[in-house]
Amino acid sequence: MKLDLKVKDRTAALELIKKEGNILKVSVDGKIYDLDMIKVAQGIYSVIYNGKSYNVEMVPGNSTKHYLVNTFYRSYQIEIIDAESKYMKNRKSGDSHLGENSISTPMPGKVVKILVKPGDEVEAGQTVIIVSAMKMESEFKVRKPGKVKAVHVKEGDLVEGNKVMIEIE
Amino acid sequence: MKLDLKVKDRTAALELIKKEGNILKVSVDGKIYDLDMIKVAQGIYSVIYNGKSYNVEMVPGNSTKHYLVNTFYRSYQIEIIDAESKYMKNRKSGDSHLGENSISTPMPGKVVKILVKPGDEVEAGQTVIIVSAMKMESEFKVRKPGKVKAVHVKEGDLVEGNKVMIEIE
Amino acid sequence: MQKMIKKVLVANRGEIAVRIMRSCREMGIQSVAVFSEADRTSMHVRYADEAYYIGPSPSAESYLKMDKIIEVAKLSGADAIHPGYGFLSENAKFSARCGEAGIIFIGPSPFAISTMGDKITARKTMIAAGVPVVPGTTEKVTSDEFALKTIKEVGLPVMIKASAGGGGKGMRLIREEKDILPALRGAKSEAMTAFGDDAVYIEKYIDSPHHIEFQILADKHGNAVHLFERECSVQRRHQKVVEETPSPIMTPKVRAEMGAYAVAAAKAVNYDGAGTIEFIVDDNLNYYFLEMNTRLQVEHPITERVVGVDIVKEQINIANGKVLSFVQENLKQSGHAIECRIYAEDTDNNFMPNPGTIKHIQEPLGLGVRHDGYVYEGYTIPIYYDPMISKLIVWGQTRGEAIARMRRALYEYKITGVKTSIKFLERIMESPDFCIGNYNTHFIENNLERLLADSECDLNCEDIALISAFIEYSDKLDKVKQTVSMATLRHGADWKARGRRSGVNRL
Amino acid sequence: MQKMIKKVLVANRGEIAVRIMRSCREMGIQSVAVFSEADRTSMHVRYADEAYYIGPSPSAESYLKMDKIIEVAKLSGADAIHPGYGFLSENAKFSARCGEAGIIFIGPSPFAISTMGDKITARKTMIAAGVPVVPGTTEKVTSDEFALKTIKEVGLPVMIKASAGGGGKGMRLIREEKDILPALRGAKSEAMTAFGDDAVYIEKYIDSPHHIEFQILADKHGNAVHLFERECSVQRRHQKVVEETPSPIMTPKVRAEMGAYAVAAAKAVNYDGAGTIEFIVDDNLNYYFLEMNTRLQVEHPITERVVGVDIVKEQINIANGKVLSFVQENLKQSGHAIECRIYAEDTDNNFMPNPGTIKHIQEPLGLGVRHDGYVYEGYTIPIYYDPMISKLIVWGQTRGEAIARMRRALYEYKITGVKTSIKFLERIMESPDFCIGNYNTHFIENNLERLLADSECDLNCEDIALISAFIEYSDKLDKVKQTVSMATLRHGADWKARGRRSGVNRL
Repeated sequence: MKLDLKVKDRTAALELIKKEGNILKVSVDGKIYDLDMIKVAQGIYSVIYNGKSYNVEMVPGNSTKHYLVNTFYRSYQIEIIDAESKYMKNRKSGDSHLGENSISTPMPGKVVKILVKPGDEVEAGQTVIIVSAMKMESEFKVRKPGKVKAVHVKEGDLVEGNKVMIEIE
Repeated sequence: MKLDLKVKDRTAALELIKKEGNILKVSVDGKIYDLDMIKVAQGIYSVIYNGKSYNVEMVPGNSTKHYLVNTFYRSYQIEIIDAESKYMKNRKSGDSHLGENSISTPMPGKVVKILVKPGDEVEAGQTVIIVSAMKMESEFKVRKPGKVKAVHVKEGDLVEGNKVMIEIE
Repeated sequence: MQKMIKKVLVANRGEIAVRIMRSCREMGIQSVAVFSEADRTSMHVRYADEAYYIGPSPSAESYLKMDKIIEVAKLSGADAIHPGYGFLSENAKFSARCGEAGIIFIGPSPFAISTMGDKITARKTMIAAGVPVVPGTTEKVTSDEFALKTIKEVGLPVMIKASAGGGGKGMRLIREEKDILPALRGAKSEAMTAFGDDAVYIEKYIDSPHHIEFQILADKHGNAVHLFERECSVQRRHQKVVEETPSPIMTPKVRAEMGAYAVAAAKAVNYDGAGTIEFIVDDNLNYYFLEMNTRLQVEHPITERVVGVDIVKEQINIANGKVLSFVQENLKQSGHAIECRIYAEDTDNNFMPNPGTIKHIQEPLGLGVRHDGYVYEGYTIPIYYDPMISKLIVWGQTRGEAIARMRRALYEYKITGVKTSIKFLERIMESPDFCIGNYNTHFIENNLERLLADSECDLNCEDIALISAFIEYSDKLDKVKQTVSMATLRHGADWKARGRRSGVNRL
Repeated sequence: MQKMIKKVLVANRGEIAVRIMRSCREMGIQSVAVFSEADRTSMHVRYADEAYYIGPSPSAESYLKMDKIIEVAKLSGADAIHPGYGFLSENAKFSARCGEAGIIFIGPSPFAISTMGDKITARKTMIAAGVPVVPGTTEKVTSDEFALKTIKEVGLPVMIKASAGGGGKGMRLIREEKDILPALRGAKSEAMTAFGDDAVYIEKYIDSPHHIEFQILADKHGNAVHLFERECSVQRRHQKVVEETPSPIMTPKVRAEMGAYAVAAAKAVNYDGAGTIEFIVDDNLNYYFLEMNTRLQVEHPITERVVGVDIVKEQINIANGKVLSFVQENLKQSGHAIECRIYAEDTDNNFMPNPGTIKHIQEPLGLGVRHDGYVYEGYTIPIYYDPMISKLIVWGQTRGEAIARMRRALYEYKITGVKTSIKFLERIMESPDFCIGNYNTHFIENNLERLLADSECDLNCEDIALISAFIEYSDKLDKVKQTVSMATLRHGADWKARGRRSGVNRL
């Protein structure tokens, strides 16, 4: 088993060399790890490496290939890179700029006010939508100047986390 | 949906009359219950009946038709009686006497000593096997006089819970 | 003699509802929960002896509906209502409505609530009682001339505040003379919009203050005591994050003085029940009455731990008309307690609330740790209410031991499924300013960079995270492949069977 | 000056290993876990900074392997070993072996362990120190004549006990003269079999005694204090089930006397570290030294709560050569604490151990509750070790409040997957004898019927249980049917596709 995994700007090549029960030999970018690794509960691993005991929690991300991985001290956003995702990446790279300037909500909430409509020219720092969650209203601002391409929500809507609400090109 | 359920010596006829989301109307032996019932986690229900709040925990039993059900104050062994189980019951009723006098372990453990062999005559109260678990040795005794039909374990075996170890006829 | 309370309706939700029901249970009192649409699966509903639906999710349509709540109290036969904190807890009208309905309101009289609720009236009452208040006006500002004159007397900088205020609305800080009149007009118009009342007053602005509050208990027979102070200066946007008692800056002399003023403040409004007198304190331990919270506070558990009193039980005893079972001389502070509030929030993303479903939770346990929460595995935190998940309270013989224990408890506390403030709190517990006890309300903003920094971890950490994701994903793939190959197998068998069958058919 | 301990190997498992590591973490000390085959997933392995495999599941091949444990201590660079309770904790040879290997044994000297471990030697030492012991011999019984003569002096009933004894082995109660010689012979032969030593001695039998023990702490500089008593009379088969402090039968005068004797007992063996002096006490508060446990006790948390001292931290400080930071006059009992031991056992089936997999756990939280456990959802309790799951410790201002709080905590504590003693403990907390504090070591057998009785619940309870099972089963059936019908659907589509394809093929 061989796979590339991405964490921050690093793409690491992982290979499972041996597995006997919970005793594993894995190579990470050529460095060999001999580990005792066991799943103790759904999404929770106990790992012993060189005598050190690590608890690792894994939360599935937006797709089956994304994980949020917590070790005791840090959290990592990890993505599995396989042939399919490489293909998708190449296809997408053209419009990544658009994605960056679009407005999506990091948490579920309720749309309180929408301040723009498709076709509007917007400036960097301009507030385009206000979303409320948990007694707090958050103003979402545009990062770079652009033009509103589409508004996918309306006032009063309940929105889930990580949804694109307003597309800006 | 209609089913018979058995708890202790009682066999109750249950019927689901209506279900809208978590609001249910159920008849139990003709008595109508209007309930607000919701599964809050795997095997855990919150039930509101006549304003009273109940927490019910459900643990699957040895078969898909057996449940151990805990309310706050009591535990119930409940069995679903459908056509199949009725058939099995009828078939089995002939040898229920044998089942009663056989020796099974209520918990996982390790067989320390077996004191009988197939063909031995045993008296009521006679110890036939010793099993150890968690620093404690338990002696298993015969309830009624009989003859050892089969011994399914050997000394040193690890046994699971609820396994018949020695059959006595 | 008054009939004793036998059943309490808790007009609240989440952790505080559960915490109140715990004390009820220990007293042999039945508890009644009320819940909104979003809260059917909340722990308070599961914990209560009885539970009733009161309306849609927004609190204005459920937890703030006085009629509905009083109706449920009558229906369920509750003799008393405990409002918790927030929602209807400081609503004089609700206190009065309960009384009219013959239901005991576990809290102070409408008079005490409304006197303390209006800031100008509260200031006047405190001055009359001899309690030091922040220098400024005791009248509402009626004209520009009055404002200019007062500010000249008090000296810049000053704050203009709404009398009906709260939550930072209708509030303006003035540092320069030229800003006085625009700020005054801005504050008044904001106060009118927010509270329907444009009354504002002027207070001297205390820079870098400490927030120190005193817990008081008063019975219906004129007895009142204080349960010492709580230091609440670790705040973010006027929201307390960490509290501790004793305050690291307090001296026995100032404590005794402030405590006596706190009791005097309570007596000045014939207070009964539990309440909190908030002071602002400068670096030279000059202290000024700020406001009174006429309810149970979020941070009451640290006082419970250090003084050894169950404040909710005392509230119920007082509501039952009992005489306080202790006098001031019986009360002592023993050891040190700290509370951390755990929020569902994304500390790296401007502390945005982060509601969601709890996938896994491991709660800290053991010596000196108290945990007051309400979430459980599989529970979805709703978007309608406060993002607080739980309160972690630790005790130690010394402040140093309490900090070490809090670090240990935060280290043990694991929640997946929502982002939380746990790591941010760990960094507060490690920051030198907090550890030496030298901090004021600017602590978080002064230390923000340090508090948001990533924790250190060696390269192995990252590699082990990668390996874990790799193995988790590979195992999942293996399972999928097995399923697929089994399906193919069956498919193959199927195909043959059909082949045979179609062969048969063709015959 | 001695180098301070920086890394501790905990030569134990389960809750006590985790509890010790918690204090290490608060002190900034690294912890090293050791584990047997059955314990790879145990919380102590996950909690530790480091973890090492030491052998197969039976403790004789892992947790009792001195060589292996000392080897791991050296390998990992641990400066000290904490033995917990049980396993190697009262093994003089292990204490000596650690010393020889240059590793600090967190516990007393080999001399103190062996002196207190041999009952006849301990009795002699205590008599020499002026501590009251149960009337009887201080020599081993060498002849029938000596036995008869001694029993005549002491008076029937008496107990014959093995000097090397423990766990009820080599022990005989004699009520009538005719039983003396057979009992003597039986005890000696059993002692020889169990301990390889047939030395036995004779003690007066105290009927219906109370078990009361004193916690002591002694440093390496000759300072020793006691941390007051624990009442441990709620026992089943010589196994403690519930402990509390203060003892409901204690008086200040007797407490002071017994405490002084406990300190004298520790000093008589130059004791250092934490230890417990067990006394048996009759209804008239006559007390007799029974034995000393030269280790941390299971029930130490109730003392920690009422006295406010972290006993594990004190053990480490003492091992570090520090002087005790308090004297007797600094120590006070504040409030009341109770501990319940939660076992995985089937109380309705002769208390048979009930290991298994934890399906769901809801731990009791809130004011005054401490919970020391080690299991988690998905964890399988192994069959090789003690069936204790956790210890629930509560504190209250008064004994009454502590009992009410324990009832509340037990009510909240839910575990599914294994049978537990939780309901049995609830009934202990409700029994009149316990509530008034009038009980001795016969409490459980005297109250067994009441303690095993079913709790009351109205008919609705049973019907709601039935409805829940009905709905759970129906939903499961529905899901199966859906899957089946979807499979059929897909099957149908498949069939058409294949039909078309085969048609193409035929062209």
